[in-house]
Amino acid sequence: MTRYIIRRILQAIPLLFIISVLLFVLMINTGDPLSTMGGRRVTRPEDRERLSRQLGLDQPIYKQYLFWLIGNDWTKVDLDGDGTAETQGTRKGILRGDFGTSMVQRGKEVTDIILDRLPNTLLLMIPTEIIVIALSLAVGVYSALRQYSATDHIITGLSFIGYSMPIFFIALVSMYIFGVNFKAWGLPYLPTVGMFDPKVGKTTGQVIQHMILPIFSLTVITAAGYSRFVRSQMLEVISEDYIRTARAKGLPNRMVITGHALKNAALPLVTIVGLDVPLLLGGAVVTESIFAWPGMGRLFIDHLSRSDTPVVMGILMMISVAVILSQLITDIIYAWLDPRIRYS
Amino acid sequence: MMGTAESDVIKIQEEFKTEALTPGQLMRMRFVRHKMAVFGLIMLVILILYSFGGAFIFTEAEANFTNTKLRLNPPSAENPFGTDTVGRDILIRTIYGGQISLLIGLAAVVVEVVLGVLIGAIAGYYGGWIDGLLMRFTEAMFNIPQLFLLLVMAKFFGGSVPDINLFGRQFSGSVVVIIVIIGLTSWMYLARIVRANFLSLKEREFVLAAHTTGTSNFSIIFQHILPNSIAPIIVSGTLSVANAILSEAYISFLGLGVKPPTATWGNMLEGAYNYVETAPWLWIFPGLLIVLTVLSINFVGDGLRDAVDPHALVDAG
Amino acid sequence: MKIKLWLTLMTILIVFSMVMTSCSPAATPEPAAEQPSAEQPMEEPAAETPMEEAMEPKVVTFAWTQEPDSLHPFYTNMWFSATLQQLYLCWAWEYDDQNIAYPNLVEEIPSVENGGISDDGLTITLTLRDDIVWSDGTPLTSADFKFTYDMLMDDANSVNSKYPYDALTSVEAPDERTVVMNFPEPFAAWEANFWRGILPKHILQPVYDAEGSMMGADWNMNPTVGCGPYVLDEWESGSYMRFTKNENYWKGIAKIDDVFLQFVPDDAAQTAALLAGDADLGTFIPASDVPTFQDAGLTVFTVDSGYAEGWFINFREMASPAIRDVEVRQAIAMALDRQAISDDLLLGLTHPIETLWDPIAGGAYVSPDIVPWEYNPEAAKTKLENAGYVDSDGDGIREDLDGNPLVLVHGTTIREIRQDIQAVAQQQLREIGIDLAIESQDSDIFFGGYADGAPPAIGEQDIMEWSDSTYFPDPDTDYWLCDQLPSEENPYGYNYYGCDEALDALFQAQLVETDPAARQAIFHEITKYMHDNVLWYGIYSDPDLWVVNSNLTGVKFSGVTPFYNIWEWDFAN
Amino acid sequence: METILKIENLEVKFHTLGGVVNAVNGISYSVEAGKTLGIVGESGCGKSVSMLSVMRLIPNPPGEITGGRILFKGQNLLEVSEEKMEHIRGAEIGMVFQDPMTSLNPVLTIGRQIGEAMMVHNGFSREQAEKRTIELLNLVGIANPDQRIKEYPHQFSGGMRQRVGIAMALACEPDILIADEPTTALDVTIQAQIVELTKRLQAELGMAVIWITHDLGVIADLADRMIVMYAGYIVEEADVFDLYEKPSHPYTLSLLRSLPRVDSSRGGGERLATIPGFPPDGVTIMLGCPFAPRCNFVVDRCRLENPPLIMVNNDHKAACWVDVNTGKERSL
Repeated sequence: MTRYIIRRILQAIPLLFIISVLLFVLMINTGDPLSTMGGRRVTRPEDRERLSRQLGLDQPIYKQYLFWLIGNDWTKVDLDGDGTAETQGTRKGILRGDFGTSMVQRGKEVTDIILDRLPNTLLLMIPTEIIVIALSLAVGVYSALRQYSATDHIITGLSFIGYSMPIFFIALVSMYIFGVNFKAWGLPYLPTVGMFDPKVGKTTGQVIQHMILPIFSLTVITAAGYSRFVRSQMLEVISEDYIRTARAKGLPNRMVITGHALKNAALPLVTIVGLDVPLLLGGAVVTESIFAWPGMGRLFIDHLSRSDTPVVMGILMMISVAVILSQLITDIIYAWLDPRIRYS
Repeated sequence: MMGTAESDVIKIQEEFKTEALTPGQLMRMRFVRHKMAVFGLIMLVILILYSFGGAFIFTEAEANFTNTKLRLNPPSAENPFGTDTVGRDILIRTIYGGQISLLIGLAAVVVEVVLGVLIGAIAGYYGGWIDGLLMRFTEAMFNIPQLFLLLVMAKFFGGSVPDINLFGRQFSGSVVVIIVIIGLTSWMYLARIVRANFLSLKEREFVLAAHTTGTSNFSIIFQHILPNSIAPIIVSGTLSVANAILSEAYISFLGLGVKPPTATWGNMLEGAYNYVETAPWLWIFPGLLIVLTVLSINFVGDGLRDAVDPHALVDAG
Repeated sequence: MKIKLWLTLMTILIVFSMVMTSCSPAATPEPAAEQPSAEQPMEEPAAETPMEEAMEPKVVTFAWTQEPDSLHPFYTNMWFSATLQQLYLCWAWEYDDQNIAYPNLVEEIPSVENGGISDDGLTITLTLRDDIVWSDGTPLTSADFKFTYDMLMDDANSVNSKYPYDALTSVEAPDERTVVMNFPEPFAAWEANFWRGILPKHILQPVYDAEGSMMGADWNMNPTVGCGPYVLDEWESGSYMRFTKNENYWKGIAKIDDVFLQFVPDDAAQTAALLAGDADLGTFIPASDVPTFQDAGLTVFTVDSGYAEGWFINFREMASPAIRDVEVRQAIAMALDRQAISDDLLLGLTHPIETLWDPIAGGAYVSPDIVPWEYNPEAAKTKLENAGYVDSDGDGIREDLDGNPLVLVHGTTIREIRQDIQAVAQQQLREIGIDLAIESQDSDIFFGGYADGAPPAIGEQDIMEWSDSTYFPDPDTDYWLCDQLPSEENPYGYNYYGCDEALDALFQAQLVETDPAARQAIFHEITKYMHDNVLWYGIYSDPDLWVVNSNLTGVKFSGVTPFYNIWEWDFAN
Repeated sequence: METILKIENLEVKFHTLGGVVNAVNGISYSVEAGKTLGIVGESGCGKSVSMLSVMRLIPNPPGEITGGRILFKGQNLLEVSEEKMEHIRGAEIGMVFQDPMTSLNPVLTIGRQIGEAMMVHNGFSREQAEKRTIELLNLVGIANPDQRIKEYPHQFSGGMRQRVGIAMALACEPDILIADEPTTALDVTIQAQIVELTKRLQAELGMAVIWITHDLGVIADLADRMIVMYAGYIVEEADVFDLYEKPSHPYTLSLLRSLPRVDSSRGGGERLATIPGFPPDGVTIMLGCPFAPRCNFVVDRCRLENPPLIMVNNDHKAACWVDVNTGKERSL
C-alpha cells in the first residue's frame, strides 16, 4: 500500500507539471493586469512600462513561468529600467512554497489571500456534501426499491429536472421565492446574499440562515445526479446473483437491502464523491457569485477578471493538487471498504 | 414479489432468443418503450421548431429592434415574454437566442467528438509511449475542473474576434470561441471511452485479419474499429450536447460568454440577477428554455443509452 | 461502521471551518433575536430605551459593490478604494461639494499671490499646519511628505503610478512644517494631482528598511494608523470593512462612531439593502432604480466627478477610411438620439454632453461657441450623400464610390449600459445607412497594451466607448498627444485615437501655461476643435450617484474627495 | 416413501418486449424425501424457472406464476405469507446456484454469509453461528475453517466457493436442497468433487436433492429419478436407469447422443451428434409438439397436436406420438 501511494505521488508530479504549464500559458495571455488596475482610467504609459518591468510581466513567458516555479532569488532583476539587472530577486517560487504575491492586492501573499477565503468555502461545501450524500442515498435506494412505482417516477422525473438545471437558475428561483416573494407575502423569509447581516454581526445563527439558500441550491443540483447514480447502482446490485442468494437463504427483505445491497451500491459513490470534493473546494464558482458568499469561487472570478495570474494560478494549482490527493484518498478508502481491491 | 433478481430476467430473456427482431428493431423498440425518451424527443422537436420555425415569423431585425421607450415592460399581449433593458422583445430574442444555443450545443460536441475520438483512437490503437503521453495529457485536463478551465479559456480567447457571416447572417465571433472552448474542455471523457473500446477491439479477429491483409492503420482505425465503437460515442455525444448548452449558459452568466449583438439563452441571462426582484421575466423565460432543452436532451440520451445497452432491456419506464 | 468514521471526519472538518470563520473577534454583540434584522431595522432604535440609546454606538453602513484591492493610496486604482481615502487618510488640500480646493494639511493653498508659487512657476512651497497628527498621536510633518515622495519614486516599491511626482526634480523638507517642490518646467496641473494621500513615515519606514520595499507592509491592507476622521478597525475579506472614529482627529472628532462597509455582490443586493434600511449609503446605483429610492424617501445626490461617457474616434491610418472622413463623423454625431438615451436608459438623471470637459469646473473649459449636435437623421443622410456614400445595392447600407459597404466597428467593455447603448446605436446608425459592427470585451482585455493585441491599442475598432475623465479636477489629458501613439517602439502608448499636430500643440501649450485665463482660452480652442471635428463624441455626462438615508444630516459630496466632510455627518433623531 | 414436494400444473409466464413468453407450461412432478431428482434440459427450457417458482423468487414483473400448485409438506407455497415463505427459504429448502463467482456477496466475509441464515432462522447468537459455520465448512471439506470464515469470497477458488455455497444452503439443515446447475461453471475434476460431496452430504443429512443440469453425464450417478424438459414442458420422466437404457423421447435420445462416450466403439474420430435448429422462442404459439421442427421422428400428427405425457413403461413417461425404439407412431 505504501509503495502504491508513493508511486501515485510520483506519477502526480509530471501531471502537475503539465497542468501548471498549460494554465500558466493560458493565464499569462488572458488580459493585462495593468490595463486599468481596477480603475476607471487607462493606466498611464510610463507607469505601465515601469510596472511591467518591476512585476516581471515584460519577461518572456518561459522565464515568467520559471520564476513562478522556482523563484528568482538566484538571479538579478532590473527594477529601474536602466537596462542592467542589479537587484537581487526575492521570489522563492511555488516549489519552495512561495505562491507569490497578488498583482491586484499588491504585495499580499497569495497564500494569505486564499486562506482568508478557504474556511468560508469549506463551511458551505462540507455540509452540502454531507446532506447530498445522505439525501441521495435515501432517495436513490428508496426509488430503486420501488422501481416503476408512482413515487419512483416522480423522484426520477424530479432528479432529471434537477440534473438538467443550471445552478444559477435554481439559485435565482429560490432567491425569488424564499427571499423576495416570502418577504412580500409577509412570511418569514430567508436572506439571499452574503454570509451574515452586518447589523447583527457574524453570529452562528446568522451564518446558518445565510447558508440555507446556497446549500439548498447546491443540494438540489448535486443530489439529483447522485441519487440517479445511487438508484441505478442499487438496481444493478439488487439484480446481482448474491442478492438472490441472500433471499434464497430466507433473509427478510430489510436485511437483504441493508445487509447485502446497500454497501455494494454505495461503494461506487465513494469514487463520485472523491471526484467532486475538489470541485467543491473551488466553491461552485457560480453559487458563490450569486449568493455573494465570500469564498474561493468568488475570489477566483474577481481575480480572473483582473488577470491576477499569481492568485488564479494559486487557486487552480491548489485545486489540482486537491484533485490528485482526493483521487488517491478515494482509492485508499475504496480499498479499505472493498475487500476485493488491493493495491501494490 | 418486489425487487427480485433481475439478472434472472435477463438470463431468461436471453434464453428465449427473440429471433423475429433485428438488433435495430430491438433498439428502436427499447427507445420507444422509454417514455421519457419519447417525451424528450418530442420536446426537442418542439424546441427546434420554436427556434428555427420562429425565424420565419419574426426577422432577426425584430429580435434586435430596440425601443428605449419600452424598457423593461412586463409580459403583455404585445410582448408575451416582456421586454429587456433596451426594449427588445424577449420572445423574439429567445427564438434567435435558441438557434445559437442549440448551434453551440451541437457544434461544440462536434469539436469534442472529433478531438475525443482522435485522441482516444490514437492512444488506444498505437498504445505504448503515445498512449502514455496522450493519457497523461488527458488526465491533466481532467484534473482541472471544467468550469475553471472554461473561464480561463474564455478569457484567453476573449480578445477581438471578427464577426462571421453564415447563411447571410452575422454572428458575433465569440460564438466560435465558445464552441471551440467548450469542445476543448470536454473531450477527455470521450477520449477515455474510445481508448478503452479500441484497446479491446484491436485484439479482435477482424482487426488482426485486416492487419494480415495489409490494410493501412488509418483505414483500420476509421473503417474497421471505429464503426464498432460508435454506439457509446453516440450516447456520450448526445448527453454532451446538454452539457455544452449548460456550459454556454454558465460562462455567459458569468459574463464571459457570447457577446452582443448575438443573443443566446445564456447571455440573455447575463446580469439578469440584478433583476431578480424587479424584472423576473428577464431571466425566467430564457432560463426555462435552457432547462427544458437540457432536460429533453438528457431524456433522449438516457433513452439512447438504454436502447443500445442490452442490460437495460427491462428498464423501460 | 466505516461510514460512521467518515462522517465523524466530516463533522470535525465542519466544526474546524466553523471555528476558523468565527474566531475573529465578534464585531457586534450577539443579537437578541435570530430573525433577519432586515424585517424591522428602522424600528429598532425606537424600541430601545433612551439610556441604551446613549450607549449604542452610532454606525453608518455603506453598501459597497466592489471590495477594495488595497487601502494603500498608491497601490490601488479602484474608485471604490480611492473614494474611501477621506475616511482614513488626508490630502494636503481637499475639495468641497463645488469641487473647489480648500487647505487641509497646509495653512493655505500655494499661489503666486501668497508666495507659495515662484514667479517662474518652478518652485512650489507648502506650509503645514502645526496641529496635524496621525491617529496614534505622532505629529504629521514635512518628513512624511518627503517620505511619501521618496517611496513613490523608489522602484523597489512598484507603486501604481508615479504621476505627477515624476514631473518633479526634487522634494525638500527644510523644516518640520515646510515642503518645497522643485519642477524642471511649469506644471499647470499640480493642484489637482499632488499630495493625494500622505504615508505615515513612522509606520512604513521600518518596513521599508527591513524588506527593501513597502510592498508587503501590513499597513497596506490594514491601515490602523491614519490621518483621517476614521481609522480602519477591521477588514474581513469578502464580507465587510469597519472604520472607527479617530480620537486624535485635529479638525474635530467625528459624530458618527463607526463607518461600516458591507460588500454586496451586485446592484440588486445594494438596492435591496438600501430599501430595507440595512445600508445608509450606496453608490454607482443603476439609474433605473433611482425612482424607487426616491419613492422610498432616500436622498439621491448627483455629483460631477469629471467623468463623461463618450465615443473615442479612431482616426489613425488603420481605421476605416469612412471614420477618418469628417463628414461621416459629423453624420454619425447627428444620427444618435442621445437625448433618448439619457431620458430612457438613464431615466433623465444625466444629459448629453458635447466634450470631455463638460463635467469639469461647470464647463468653464468648454468653448462657448460650440453648437451641440442635434439629433437629425435626415441631415445626417444628406451629409453622407454629399460625402459620396450612397446605398447603391439597396441593402440599406451605403457604399463608398468603390462599392465598399459603410461598416464601422464599435467596441466597448462589457458593462450592461454600454452594451445597451451599442444596441441602440447599431439600430439608429443603420437608419442612416451605416452598418455598425459591435463588439465588447472584458476591460482587462479591452484596455490591454499594444503588445497584447488589445483591440483599441492596435486600432482595430473605429469607435470606442467608455467613460473617462481628464486629470480631474484639472482639465489636462495626454490622451491625444502624438508621442503617446502606441507602436512597436512605444507599446504602452495610450493615444488610441490619432495624431493631429494642431491638437498636439494646443495640449502641449496648456500644460506649461501658468496663467489660468490663458490656459482656459487654450482649452476653448481644444474643445471647439475636437467637437466640430467629432474627434470625441459625448454620449452623456457620467456623474457619481449617491443614495443616502434621509436621516443623515450634514451630508455633502465632492466629486474629487467624496467624503470630505464625513466627520460632520450625524444621524437626525 | 414420503412425497415432500409436489408440483401440479405449474404455469409461469414472462412479459418481455418480444411478447409473453410461456416459460413453464403446466408441469407436474413430485420429489420424495431423501431422494434425488435430476432435471435436465437445454438453456431456457424452464427448469430453473420452475425451481425459482418453488422458492418464490421469480421476479415480478416481468415474471408471473399463472397457474398450478406447489405443495411442500402439504401446504401450497403459492399461497403462504411472505413471512412464512422467508422461513421456508433457507430453513426448509436450501438452494445452491450456478455461478459461485457471482452468487456470493463480494464485500461480506464467508463466515457472515453462512452464519446469518442460522441467526435469522434458528435464533443463534453470533458465537453459536460461528461455531456451527466452522463445523459446516469442515463438513464441506474446507481446510482451516476457523481462519477462512474471516475471508472474503475472492480469496476462494471456484470449487471452494461452491463448497461455501453448499454449506450456506445446508446451514439450517433443510429438507430439500435445490442445486441449480451447481457444477456448470466449474472444471470437470471439480465437478466430480462437488457431485461426490453432495452424495456424501445427502447420505449424512438425509435431505432430498433436486439437481438441475443440462449435462446428462454429471447427473447419471447422482439422481434417483430424472425429468427431461423442453420448451417449458416435461417431455420424459423416468428412473435414472430406465432413462439411460431406454430413452423414449427423441429429444432425450439426442441429448444422450451428444454426450461424449469414453467407451465408444467407433473410435476417436467420431463426431458428436448435435441437435439441429433452435428451441422455440416461447412467444410464438405452437400448434403441435414444440420439438417437431427439430425431430428426426416427426410424423404429421406431431405438427398438429402436442403430445401429453404417455406412460411408456413402468413409471416411465414420455411425451411423444412416436415410439422411438420402433420408430412407429403410437396409436392413441
